[in-house]
Amino acid sequence: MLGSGLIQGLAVTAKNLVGSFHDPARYTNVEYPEVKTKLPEAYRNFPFLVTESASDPMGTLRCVACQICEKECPPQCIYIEKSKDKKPDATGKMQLFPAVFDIDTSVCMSCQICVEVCPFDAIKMDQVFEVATTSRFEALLLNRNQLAKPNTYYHSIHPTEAAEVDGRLAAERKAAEEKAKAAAAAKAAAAAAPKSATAAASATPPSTTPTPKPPAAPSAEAPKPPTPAA
Amino acid sequence: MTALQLCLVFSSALFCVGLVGALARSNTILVLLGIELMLNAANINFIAFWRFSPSPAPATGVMFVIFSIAVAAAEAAVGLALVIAVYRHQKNIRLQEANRLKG
Amino acid sequence: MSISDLSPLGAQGGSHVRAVHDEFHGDLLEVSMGPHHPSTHGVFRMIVTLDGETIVKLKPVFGYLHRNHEKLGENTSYLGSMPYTDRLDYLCSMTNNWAYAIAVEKLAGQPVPERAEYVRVILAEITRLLNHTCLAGFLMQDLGCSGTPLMYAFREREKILDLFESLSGSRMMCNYQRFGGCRVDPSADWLEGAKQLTDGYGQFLDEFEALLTGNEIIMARTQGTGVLSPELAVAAGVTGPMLRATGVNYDLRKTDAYGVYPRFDFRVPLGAHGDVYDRYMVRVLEMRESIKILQQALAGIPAGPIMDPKAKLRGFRPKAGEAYGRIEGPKGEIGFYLVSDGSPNPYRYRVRAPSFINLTILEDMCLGQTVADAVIILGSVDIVLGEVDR
Amino acid sequence: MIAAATTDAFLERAPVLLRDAVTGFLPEPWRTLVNALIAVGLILGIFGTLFAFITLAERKILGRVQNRPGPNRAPIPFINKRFFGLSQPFADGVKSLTKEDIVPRDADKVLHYLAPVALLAFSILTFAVIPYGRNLVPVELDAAVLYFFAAGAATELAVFMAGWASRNKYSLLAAMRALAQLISYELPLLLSWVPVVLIAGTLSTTAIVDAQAGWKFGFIPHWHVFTPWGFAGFVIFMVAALAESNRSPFDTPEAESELIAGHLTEYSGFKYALFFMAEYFGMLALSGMAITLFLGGWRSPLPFLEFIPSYLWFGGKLLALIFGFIWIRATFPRLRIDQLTRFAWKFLVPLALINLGNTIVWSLMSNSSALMQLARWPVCAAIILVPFVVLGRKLSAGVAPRIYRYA
Amino acid sequence: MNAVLIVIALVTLGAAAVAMTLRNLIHSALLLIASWAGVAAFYLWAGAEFVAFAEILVYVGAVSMVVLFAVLLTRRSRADLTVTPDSAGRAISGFIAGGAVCGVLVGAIVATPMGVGSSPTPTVTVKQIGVQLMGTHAASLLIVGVLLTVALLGAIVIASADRTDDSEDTP
Repeated sequence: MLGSGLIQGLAVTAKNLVGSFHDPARYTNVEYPEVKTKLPEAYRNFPFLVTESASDPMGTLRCVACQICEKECPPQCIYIEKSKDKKPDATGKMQLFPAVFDIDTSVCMSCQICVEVCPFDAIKMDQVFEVATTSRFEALLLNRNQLAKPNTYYHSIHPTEAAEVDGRLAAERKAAEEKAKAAAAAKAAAAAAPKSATAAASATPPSTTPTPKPPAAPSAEAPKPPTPAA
Repeated sequence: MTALQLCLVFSSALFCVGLVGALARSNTILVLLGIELMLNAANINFIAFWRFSPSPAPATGVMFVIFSIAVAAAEAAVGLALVIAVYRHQKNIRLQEANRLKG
Repeated sequence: MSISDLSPLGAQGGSHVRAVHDEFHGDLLEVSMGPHHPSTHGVFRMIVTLDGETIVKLKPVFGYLHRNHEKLGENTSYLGSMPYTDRLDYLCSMTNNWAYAIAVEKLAGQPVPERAEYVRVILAEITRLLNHTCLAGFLMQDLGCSGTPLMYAFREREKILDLFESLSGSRMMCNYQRFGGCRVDPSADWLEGAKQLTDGYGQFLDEFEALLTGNEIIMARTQGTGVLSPELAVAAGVTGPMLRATGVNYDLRKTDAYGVYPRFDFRVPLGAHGDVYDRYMVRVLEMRESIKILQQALAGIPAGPIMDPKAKLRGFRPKAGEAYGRIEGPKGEIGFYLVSDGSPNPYRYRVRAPSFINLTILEDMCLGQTVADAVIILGSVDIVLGEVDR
Repeated sequence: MIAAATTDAFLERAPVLLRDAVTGFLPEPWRTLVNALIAVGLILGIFGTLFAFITLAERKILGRVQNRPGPNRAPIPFINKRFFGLSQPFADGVKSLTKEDIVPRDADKVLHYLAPVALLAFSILTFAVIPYGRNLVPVELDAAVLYFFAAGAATELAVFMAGWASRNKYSLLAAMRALAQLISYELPLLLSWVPVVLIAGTLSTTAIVDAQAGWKFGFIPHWHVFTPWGFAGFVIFMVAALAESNRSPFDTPEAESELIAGHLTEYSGFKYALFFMAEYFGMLALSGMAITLFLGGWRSPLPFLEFIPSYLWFGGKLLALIFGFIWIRATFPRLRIDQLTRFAWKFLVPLALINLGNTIVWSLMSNSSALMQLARWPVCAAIILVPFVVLGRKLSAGVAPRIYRYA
Repeated sequence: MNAVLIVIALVTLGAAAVAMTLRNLIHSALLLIASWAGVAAFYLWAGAEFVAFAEILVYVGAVSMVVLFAVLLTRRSRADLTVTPDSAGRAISGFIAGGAVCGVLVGAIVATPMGVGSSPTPTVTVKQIGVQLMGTHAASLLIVGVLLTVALLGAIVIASADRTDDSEDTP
């Protein structure tokens, strides 16, 4: 009969009207500025640079200014200038560091490719999303001082991933020390062959598995500053 | 001037406005509207005479006006349908050009 | 001479139509609908010529959202194009990713682990749910519902987006698939969440259909509106639910049998009339089939690596050659054509965007219908301007 | 009436007593004038406030139907408490007052200005004859129902003026749609209340309410809606009222997804607010008239509930009908204009005419024996139900749910 | 009392006269509606409540709509709404004829001695009208009903498009 479908529809809306007052499955709203949902661990927004210590961020940047991320960034929002001098990195090896590291967050599309390609776990995705500013150009161009955030912060936002990264780094460091010892003992040449990209690639993808895979530390190959691929 | 005379003057003035419109304008719709005005002027007369007649009991004036309004509505409907038909055939509604009987 | 005789090809240019109509009809009213019209799904524009409320000519105008996507693809590395594919059809980034990944994998001869194939199917079918639900909501909004079906659709979409976010880190721009697998291995928790969503979705669809499918107003508005003939649909290269609504049995999941789809038991719903109602119903029925696929896939997902261990992420240089990878996206056949000259960037990068190709027959469907119908016909085509304009 | 008034509770007589207390000392001609002014002010004040809160309620209910909270942000000034966004209407009012009033360069400026004013004026005029409570009718007219619909008929003119004066193609289309729609639905609207006039034997609203006094068996009120013809008339009236007040599913003139905002496209600021207000006033007035004609006016549904003042009953019924309007808006999509006019001419008008005949059968049978008294219920129900089914079949011919095949 | 009448008359006449001289058809139609409303006000003044509401219902509610529809349907572009100026001769002759009729009528009215009907305002209730319509005037009511039906059908037939004839008749 004409109208039965209409009445069925009215029943559905009535059910929802009533349900929105008592059924949390129907009324799923969160009133944002006052209440915030917990961000999932995997959430990403803009990148930041990991530093080992909070007190001396510029001195302990993990970044060695290898410029891979600059090259791989699809919208090309990263700008890096290498330093003239070197400083020791976490493993005690002398490394370059970025004299200038700028990210234009008005261009960045939060794709995470810089994180994936970084062989040093130096750049990670931040979770800060309330980044509105009043200035269109200066405030959205972040320099390395603004980008640098300590490892503890990284642990606070991506705990699983950070633990995995730390484990891997520790293993690498240990391997490097052993290797250095072995090298010293053997009086071998210091230079190592340019490492392949495969190792970096298989080591880099972050994982959110509940049981983090044991860091597959390649004991034979310590990560070396990769000679940038042509 | 009595109220009745005022009413009648009002009605005849309205009648003449309608008449001038119907005669002087060449747009068919305006001519029709002029005729409607003339009908209204006539209705005013009915009401005025009913209102000021010595024995207004039978409400004949009111009856007349009711029927007159009904007829006017019919006239407007048919008239405007004719206007649309004329427009359909000759693409304008100027009265002077609607001079062919067929089509 | 009737309005239907004014074929789109015969009515080249406004002068012809005007001449015809000066003789036989009243005035023509030319209305520019869009690009900032409320129901042109973004920045689409239709220049509609009306006789009364009947459409005698419709000229689609697009390109307001052109972003040089294909040229960018030629100047970006293979990996770098992946996040750009998210932004083609921004409702279905997972299927866009997959189609692009398939194209590159074909080009490079890259195998994909089984678990990754299962995850891809799961994500593609969830994306289909997401897209079809949203489309139904948008279509009903175009029909004049005061937001109610749209809000129900968005409520469910929110759950799907939460799943996407917890897996890939982003709600819409997932950037999840990689050449040779997926970026992140979904956890057991995540799979459990997907299972819950799948199990609850049938119930939501029942309620959604109770609100809409039997509604006399919707049936009166959509049945017989915007009829597309199977011949024209095939000739114009229309794919996806649009094509199946005309009754043509063409589903790449069956015909190409890519991925692990042959392992799943599902049917392909077909329409008979090719009108707006069929397009809506075919999508609803497809969602029910997707739920079946999801249940099978979630039950049968094997353990194992998510990425091929030999897959290269950086410095990816496939040997010279060409490849066309396509999948059955929610909107139709989404395909990527790649030509490699051995350099890190593709030599040619081309997208077969289903919404763009499905949109080409808009005028044929709209002629003789009213303005109100044009809006819902456009809505039933299911376009996303990010993909149309690229 | 007088006897009832004296035995009534104090609350029942409160409005009249209050008015007399204020104006009682004035000499006669002045007293009437002041009373009239007070009535006008009260109607404007009460319905203005009602309008403000109905817009809020509509958005809130729509929100809840759609599983969202609706507007809940506007704080109450100075104390900065939100109170579920209760002050949203005032925020909206201030906003629309302070917004720039944009008139298109090519618009017909005078008509563009006059349209909202005319619409509001006409829709306020209709409030004059509705009995809001016992002894609470602003103007006692002999032909009150006719007056109501005469004043209401003029509103479509204002919609046309707005659409035409805007010089916008969407507005023009909307104006044409509005004309077609309002002409089509005027007829079933008028025909649907003729049975009431036939049964009550009067065109006066107070007399119609009086005709619905009393209860059958002590609990079924003698409201017209509780008869077969009355129910059919009520439904036809409400459907036509939906169309007359441009509400969903008949909101084709301002169809958002098709015509941007239809005749309101080129209106902004306070003129837009006036339109908005006039449309809600029209809806309120038509609901009030539906209550008067079919739902027993201000009468209480059950005898023991009579202690509640009559004006509260009227208000309660009004809010219930408004809720119905909102509920329907939240559920239904929009009809196309040709389907809408077809629905009016091929379904509502014949049904209303049949209902008129039905009423005649009803009243003829009411004078006969007890058996006939009983028999008239099924007979009259059948007289209206059979055409409903048959006309409904014809109207929805070719429109049915479909079975789909799988490859 | 008379002052109210004069105001009503002036408003009505002014609206009608301006409507008849305007070149914009829509404005003309809307002003005519105002003048019809004036006539309805006169009926109210005269105590014919029912007629006044009927006048508004029929003229403002229905006839005006049909007129506006006709105006919109018979125009070809926006410019067409302003009708071309009529020939001066036609206008002058119209004015002369109208003026003459007006003069004769007003003269006759003023010259005729009218019995000053100081009778109280006659009242006519809806019930009386109904009884009269159904009793004394039942035949006329039926005839008017038939007339309206025929007119409606005729209007539909005339205005409905007969496209087959069009092709041979168009010049």
